[in-house]
Amino acid sequence: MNSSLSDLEQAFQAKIDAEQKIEPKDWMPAKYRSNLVRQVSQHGHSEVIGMQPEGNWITRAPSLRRKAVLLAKVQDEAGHGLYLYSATETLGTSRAELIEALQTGKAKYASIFNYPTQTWGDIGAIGWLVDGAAICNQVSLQRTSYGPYARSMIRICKEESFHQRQGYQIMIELAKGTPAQKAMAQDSLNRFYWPSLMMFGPHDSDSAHSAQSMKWKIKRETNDDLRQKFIDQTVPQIEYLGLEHPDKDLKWNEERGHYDNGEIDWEEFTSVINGNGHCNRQRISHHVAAHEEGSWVREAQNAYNKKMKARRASAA
Amino acid sequence: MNSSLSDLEQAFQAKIDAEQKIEPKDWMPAKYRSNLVRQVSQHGHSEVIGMQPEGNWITRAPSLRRKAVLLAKVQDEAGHGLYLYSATETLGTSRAELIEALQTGKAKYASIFNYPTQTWGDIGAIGWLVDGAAICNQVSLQRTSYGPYARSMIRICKEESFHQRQGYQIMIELAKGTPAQKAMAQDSLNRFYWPSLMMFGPHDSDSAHSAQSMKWKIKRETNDDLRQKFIDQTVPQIEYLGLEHPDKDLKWNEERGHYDNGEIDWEEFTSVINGNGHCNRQRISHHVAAHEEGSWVREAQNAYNKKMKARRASAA
Amino acid sequence: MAELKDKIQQYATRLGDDSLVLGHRISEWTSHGPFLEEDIALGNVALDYVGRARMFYSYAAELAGEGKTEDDFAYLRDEREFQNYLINELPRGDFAFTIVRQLFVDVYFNYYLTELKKSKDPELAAIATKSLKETRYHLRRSRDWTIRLGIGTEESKTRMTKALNDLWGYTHELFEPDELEIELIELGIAVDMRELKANWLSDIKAIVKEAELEIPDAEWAVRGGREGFHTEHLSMLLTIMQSVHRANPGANW
Amino acid sequence: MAELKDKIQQYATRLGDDSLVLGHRISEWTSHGPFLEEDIALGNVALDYVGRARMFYSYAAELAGEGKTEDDFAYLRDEREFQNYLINELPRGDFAFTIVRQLFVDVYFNYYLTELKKSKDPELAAIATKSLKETRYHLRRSRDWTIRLGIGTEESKTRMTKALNDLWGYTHELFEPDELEIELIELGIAVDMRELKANWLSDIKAIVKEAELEIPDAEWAVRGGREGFHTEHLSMLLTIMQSVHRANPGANW
Repeated sequence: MNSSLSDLEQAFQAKIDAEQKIEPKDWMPAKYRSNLVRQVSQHGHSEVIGMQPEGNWITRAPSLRRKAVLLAKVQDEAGHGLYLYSATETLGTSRAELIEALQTGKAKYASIFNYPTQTWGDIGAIGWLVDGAAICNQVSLQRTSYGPYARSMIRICKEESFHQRQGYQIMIELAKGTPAQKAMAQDSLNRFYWPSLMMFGPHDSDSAHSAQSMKWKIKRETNDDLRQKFIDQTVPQIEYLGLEHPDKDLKWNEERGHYDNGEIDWEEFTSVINGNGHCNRQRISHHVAAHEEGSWVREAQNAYNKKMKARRASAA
Repeated sequence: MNSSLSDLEQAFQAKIDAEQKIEPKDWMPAKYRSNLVRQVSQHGHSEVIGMQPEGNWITRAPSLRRKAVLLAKVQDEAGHGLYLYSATETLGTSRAELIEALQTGKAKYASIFNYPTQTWGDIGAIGWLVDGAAICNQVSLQRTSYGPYARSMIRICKEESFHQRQGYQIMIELAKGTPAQKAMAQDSLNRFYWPSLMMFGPHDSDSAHSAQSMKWKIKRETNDDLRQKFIDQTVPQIEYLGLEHPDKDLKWNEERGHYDNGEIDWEEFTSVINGNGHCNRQRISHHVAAHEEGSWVREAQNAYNKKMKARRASAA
Repeated sequence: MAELKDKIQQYATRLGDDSLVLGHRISEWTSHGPFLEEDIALGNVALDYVGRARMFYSYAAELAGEGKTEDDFAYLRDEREFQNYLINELPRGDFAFTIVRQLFVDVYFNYYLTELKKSKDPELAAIATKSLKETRYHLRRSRDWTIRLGIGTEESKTRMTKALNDLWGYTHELFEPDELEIELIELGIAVDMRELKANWLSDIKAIVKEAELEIPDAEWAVRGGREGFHTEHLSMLLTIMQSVHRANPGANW
Repeated sequence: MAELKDKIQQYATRLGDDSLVLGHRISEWTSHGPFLEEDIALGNVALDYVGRARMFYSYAAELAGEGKTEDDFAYLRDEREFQNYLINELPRGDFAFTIVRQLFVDVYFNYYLTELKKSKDPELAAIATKSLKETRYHLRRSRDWTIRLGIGTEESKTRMTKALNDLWGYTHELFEPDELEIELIELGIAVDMRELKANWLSDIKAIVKEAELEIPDAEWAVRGGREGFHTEHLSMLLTIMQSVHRANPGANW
């Protein structure tokens, strides 16, 4: 049995090494499955919880065009949440289990959403920076080894880059707008830049799951590589806006062909993840409240379906 | 027995004719009691429900001074509600019964509060016109035959005339303000003028309870006389504001020494009372919701008092 | 002629107000839906209404000239200038309230837009054509939900009954054109819903019956939307909706 | 010297922000209280806080000069400029939440204002003197209610426990002066609450114990009010509070 498991594992790894996709019905190591469930569901929860900070400004969007764009964006996030929850369900974890894990804190979501959206500028900064950072990660995950996950990433990436452009356009309007608008843009950039860098996770040297995940191609690039990509791409964008870069230590490194960045405040990162963000409790209690408020609807739907089935049966 | 009841009634009426006050422990005809409960509780309910349309603008009052004044005013209304509920309690009707009668629609409140406050100007118009009309009525009721009621009227009148001045001051600021403010003042005057006239109730010829109430001195002046007083006093106030009078048919009647007014739309009056106002359902459901939301607090308070009593008893 | 243009502008603005205010209310469901699929569906409906508002306002802006835009209509008019029907401004309530409101409004718009497609004003007719397809989708949804919730559980039935009762009195003014609209009806521009009330009522009755619910026999009716005589809910909606725009006069977004 | 004046102005503004934002939250209870007597009492507390805000802002306006008024501070500053502690801006919640917040804040102000009475700035000292009497009355109320609700019923105990848990993490920043405040503390102008945290804690513990409740052992703490780094609740509060004032630039009221 042991040797046959080992055979299975070898065959599994060989398939991955050959860049073939693993599909739901394929054999997979328990740890591959659980790592994947953790990663995909965390990604799904991030989409779902991410609806809240942006939803906070739908009713106040300052033009009808922006209102429509923001509504569509948040709706897309719900859609992404659905794709990802479905991908997790193919791994044997039900929607109800997913929701419970989120609400009890067993599952995580991107800690960036523990930061509050304080002004309209934050909607621009989130679209530009947060979605931008997410895309860096997601582009690499289009080649992830698990088939359903890779395919949802392909769909999601297309929409996310659209969102990023829309966020950046908000920033352009603000940055070239009135002095108050420009100040709003700078302020949002200042607040969201560093947390965006933290979205890539700890330094590779401190990252718990990285090595195994890279080997299984659940992850395709390291945290630091992805972060570097994001830092590099953001510099000219900030310049184009005519805003000040929040990282005062940022410097072009000719040799590396990359920007060297100032130190990231990992204490803040840990602190916010551990419950000291402005919105940790709010996000979860909002989700719980909406879920509870909706329970009678879900029950009614189930009851209706049962009644209809019974009526059809007795009519037959 | 019949003759002795009749003796009691005669003595009762004689006392009233002599302008002596009836006190809670005095004998009174059942109908006197029930008329009084109806009138005083309706008055109390009007104070309580009246907190809602004005409370609607506390969070948006456009200056800190106005915010403080409005808060104090609405608080006074709660106080008036309390005096009047207490006066009703002296007649043997409990607070719980009063609240139930209000919430089930058995008891009425001033129908003017079924009109919505749409703008800040409405806060001015309510203070000036609605409180103004209330005062005309209340001044006469300071001499009402039931002691506790008369005494609460004296206290209430003092505060109400203060409120009326404050409302009028809002109108002055608006009327002499920007064009938008002046338009706001005119609009609020237009919407609240006629409903204020209706506050005095139907014409004397159509008033159900008037004759008996006058005899018992539960009422001291007729609806039409009080309304005339209000119409007359309001004309120079509108002139001073430089606003247009909403009654296009208003004319000075030299002979009567009063203004003749245009026709009051009694159909609207009846319609609003009967449930077609903008806020009839809202006012009651707001009251019910707050009352239900507070039930655990009231229960906790009772439970605490019981527990303390029991502990003191077992300690003794 | 100039005067007619003003009247059409006002008519288009009213239709824009109906759509914007209702779209705003539905958008308040974002992240509050009973499950993720419903968040998406409600987002869709909200988007359709905001889109519709933009078309009506853009047309009104075009008629107004003077460089006016759709946003001037949405963000710079006061409570008393909004002329939406009251049913659209009521707070979102629970899911039953939202579904019953949508049912009433969707059946209504199904007739309304079908008529407006025939308007002699080609712009209004074009907007109606684009919007009618959406409304048919909305109506399928609100009809299905009405039936599911009417038949579902005791609680869902109770909530639907309450929603029907709470909303019924706001439907009457939907069928009562004022002078302006009567004039435009006579010119073949505006829709005459007086004639279609019977159809609306019979559709609603059929759906409500299928849902094993009952039409309220309450006789109250609240009116005033087309005169800018609103409930206390609209001003708070506008306070919120217009806040960022108004705090930055003349800014672009 | 000009610089010191600016610092005192900012300090007074912060104290005004604390009072206004909390007063606003309490004022939201109007007509929502559990019984009429409580509506009156809550109205009193709200009034005291609005009054206090007016005194602090008026002093700040005086220091600012240029014809500034209290209303400029309340109505024309943005979310990021408000520097109230976060605990004050949280939504009113249920009655338990309001009572626990008041308990925390009342015990705090009892110490704070006692110290501020000794400020070398005579205006601040005078405001503290006026306000302290009110705070003592508030504290009696919040203490009594804490005990009543802690001991009352299972439900009231559960709600109070939840409120203690939900609020605890917002108390820490109340005792953490920033650079500006440390400078003013050293000049004998501002209050140093670092030294009084132990007293505050011991009072709270005593009351909570008497109420048969428990101090949470949760370790989270949210900070940022004095830097204008607010929860999502403040911007909506300001949206509403400032709406009429901002919609009519330059108007008098």
